[in-house]
Amino acid sequence: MATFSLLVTANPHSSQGQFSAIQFAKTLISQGHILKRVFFYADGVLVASRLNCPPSDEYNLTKTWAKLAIEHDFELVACVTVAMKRGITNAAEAERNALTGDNLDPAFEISGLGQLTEAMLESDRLVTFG
Amino acid sequence: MATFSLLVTANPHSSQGQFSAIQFAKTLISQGHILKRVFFYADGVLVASRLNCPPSDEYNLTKTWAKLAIEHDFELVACVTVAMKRGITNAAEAERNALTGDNLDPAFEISGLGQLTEAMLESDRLVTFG
Amino acid sequence: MTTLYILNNPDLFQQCSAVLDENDGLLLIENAVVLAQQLEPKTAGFVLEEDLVARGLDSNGSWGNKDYDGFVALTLEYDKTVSWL
Amino acid sequence: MTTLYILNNPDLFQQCSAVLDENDGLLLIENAVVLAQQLEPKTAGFVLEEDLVARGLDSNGSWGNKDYDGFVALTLEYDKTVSWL
Amino acid sequence: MRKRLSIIFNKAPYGTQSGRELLDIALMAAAFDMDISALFIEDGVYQLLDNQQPDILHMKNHSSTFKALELYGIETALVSEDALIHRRLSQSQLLPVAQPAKQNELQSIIAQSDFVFML
Amino acid sequence: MRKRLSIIFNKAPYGTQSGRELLDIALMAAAFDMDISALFIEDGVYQLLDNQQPDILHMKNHSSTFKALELYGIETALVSEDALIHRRLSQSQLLPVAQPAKQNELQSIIAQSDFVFML
Repeated sequence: MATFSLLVTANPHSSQGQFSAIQFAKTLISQGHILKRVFFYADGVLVASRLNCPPSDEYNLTKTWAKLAIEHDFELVACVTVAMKRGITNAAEAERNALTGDNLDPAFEISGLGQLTEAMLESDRLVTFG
Repeated sequence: MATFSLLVTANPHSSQGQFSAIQFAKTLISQGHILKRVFFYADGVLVASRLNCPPSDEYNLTKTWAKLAIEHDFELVACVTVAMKRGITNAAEAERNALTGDNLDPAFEISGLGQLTEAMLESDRLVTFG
Repeated sequence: MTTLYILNNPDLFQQCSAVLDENDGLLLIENAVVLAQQLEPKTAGFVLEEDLVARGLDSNGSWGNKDYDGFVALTLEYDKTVSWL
Repeated sequence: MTTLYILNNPDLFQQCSAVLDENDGLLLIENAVVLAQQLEPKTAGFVLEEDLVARGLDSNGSWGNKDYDGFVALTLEYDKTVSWL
Repeated sequence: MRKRLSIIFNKAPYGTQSGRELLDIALMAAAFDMDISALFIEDGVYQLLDNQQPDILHMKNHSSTFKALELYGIETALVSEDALIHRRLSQSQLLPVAQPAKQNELQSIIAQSDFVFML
Repeated sequence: MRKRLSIIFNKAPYGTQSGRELLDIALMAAAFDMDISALFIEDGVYQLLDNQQPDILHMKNHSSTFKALELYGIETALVSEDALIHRRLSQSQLLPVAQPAKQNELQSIIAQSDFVFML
C-alpha cells in the first residue's frame, strides 16, 4: 500500500489531463492505495470554480473532484498565487483584494506552494497531469 | 481605412496571445483603421472575468481590454457556450443555470457564435490570436 | 534510479526520447497514443489502453498495452515518474 | 488569393510550411520568433520585431523585420490571414 | 457572392477540445449560408476514425457530428492522403464522410477561402 | 537525506507562462531545503538570454530571478550544449548563471532526482 499525491496543471476546459487525473485517482484508491492530496497549479486551478457549468449531459470535473475527495478523504488544494491571477478566489481573498464576488467551490481550498512541497515529502509517489 | 475584427482564442493566463491581440488592436486604431468587434472563443473567454487579479505590478488584461473598448467604441463579445463551460457567466445566465454568483466584467457581453459570423461578413479583415 | 516518462503530446516525442536511459520506461497517454501505431519504442514502451479505445485505435504490438490498473502499477515499479510537457 | 500565415508556435513550423504557396507570406510572432535565427524562409518571411526584442534576440537577416505597424500593414497587403495553431 | 470558409483540423481528438470547438464554428457558419470546407490534415485525420469510444473516459463523443456534416450543409470534406499514409491509416478505417485529397488540392481550397480557422 | 528536485525548462519565455511558474516551484522547494537543479534544454535555453525586454509588450520580466538562483540556494544550473549549438547560440549571449552540460550529464542529473517537474 502506497501513498500518492497528484500535481494537476492541465487546463480542465481545453485538454484531457484532468479527466486522466481523476481516472488515475479512482484507480489507485480502488487498488487500496492512499491519495493524500491533489495540488492544482498553473491552469489546473481553473477546475476549482463552482461557476464551471458544462452542458448538463457532460461530465462536471469540479463536482467529480469534490465528490471523490469527500468520499475518500483527500485534500483538493489550489495554489493561491496562480489562482488569484486566474480569477479563482474565495471570499476572504476577494475581500482582501477588493474583488466583487468569489467563485471557489467549497470542496477546494486555496493555499501556498508549500503544500506541494509537503506533498512531495510525505508521499511515496507524486504523479503530474499536465 | 479598413474595418477589422479580431478572434481571440488565446488563454490569457498561460500564453501571450491576448497581449499580442491588444497590441495589434492599439496599433490598427492608431493608424486610423476601425476595430468593430473582438470575439472571444475557446480559452480566450477567460479574460472576461472581473475576478482576474494579477499581481498589482503586472498588466491587467481584463481592465486593459475594457478601457480600450470604451475609449474606441468597439465590442467585446464572449461566446456563451464556451464561456459557461469555463465558469464565465453574467447574472442572467447564472440565474438560469442555478449558479451561485457571477463574474462577467461589465465591459464584456456574452452572446452566440453568430456574432463571430457577423463580424466575418462585416469586416475587411479578421485576424485570429490563439 | 529508474524513471517512467509519461508523454501526452505527440509533438514532443523526439524531445522526450532524447533523455531516455536504457532502464527507463515510456508510457504514451492521451493524444500521444497515436504514436503507438507509427513508431517502435527505444526502451520499455507502454501505451494506455483506455486512450487507444477512446480514439478507435489499436497498438501496433511493440508497445505494451496497460489499462489504468497497469498505469498505477507502473508508477510504483519505477522509482519515479516524469510527465514530459 | 494570397495568404499571410501567422505562426506563434515553433513546434508547428514544418506543418505550416507544408501548405505555403509561393505567393504566400509567413510572419513569425511570439515564441516562433526564435526560428528567425535558425532557419531561412521558403517564401516571403517576416518576423515581429517587438517579440524579438522582448526575448533579447536578433533576426539572421533573411527574415524581414516588421514592427506592429508593419504587422497591421501586412494583414492588409495580403488578401487574408491564417493563424496556424 | 457566398463567402468561403475553411476549417482545418490538425490535432487528434480528446487530448484537446479544439476539434469539437472548431466543429461548432463550422456548424454556425453553415447556418449563415457560407460555403464551408472541412480539411483534415496531420493528426487531425484521427478525428475521423470510426469506432471512437471516449465515453469510457467520461468524455463527450463528438465524432457523430462529423457523420452529419452534409446534413448541416457542409459539402466539402477532404482528408489528406499524405497524412493517412504517414500514419499507416487506410480510408476504410475512417467514417465515410471525407474524400481523400492530395496536398495541392488542400492548398487550393485554402487559397480560395475568404476565412480559415484553426484552434 | 535531502530530497533532490530537478526543474526542466524546455520552452522559450513569454509565449507561455511555464518558465515563470516553474521558477516559482524551484524557489519554494529551495526554501524547504531541497537539493535543486535547474536544467535548460531545447528552446528552454532562450530563458537565459541576456537583455530580455518583455516590458515593451507589458509582460513581466522574470529573467532577473535567474540571476539570483544561487542566492536562493539553487546551486546547480545546467544548460544543454547541444541545444545551444543547434540554435547557433553561444554561452556569451546568456546570463552567466548556468554551466554548459553534455546530454549524458543532464540525463545523469535527471536519473538521480527524486522529483522532476516540467510545465
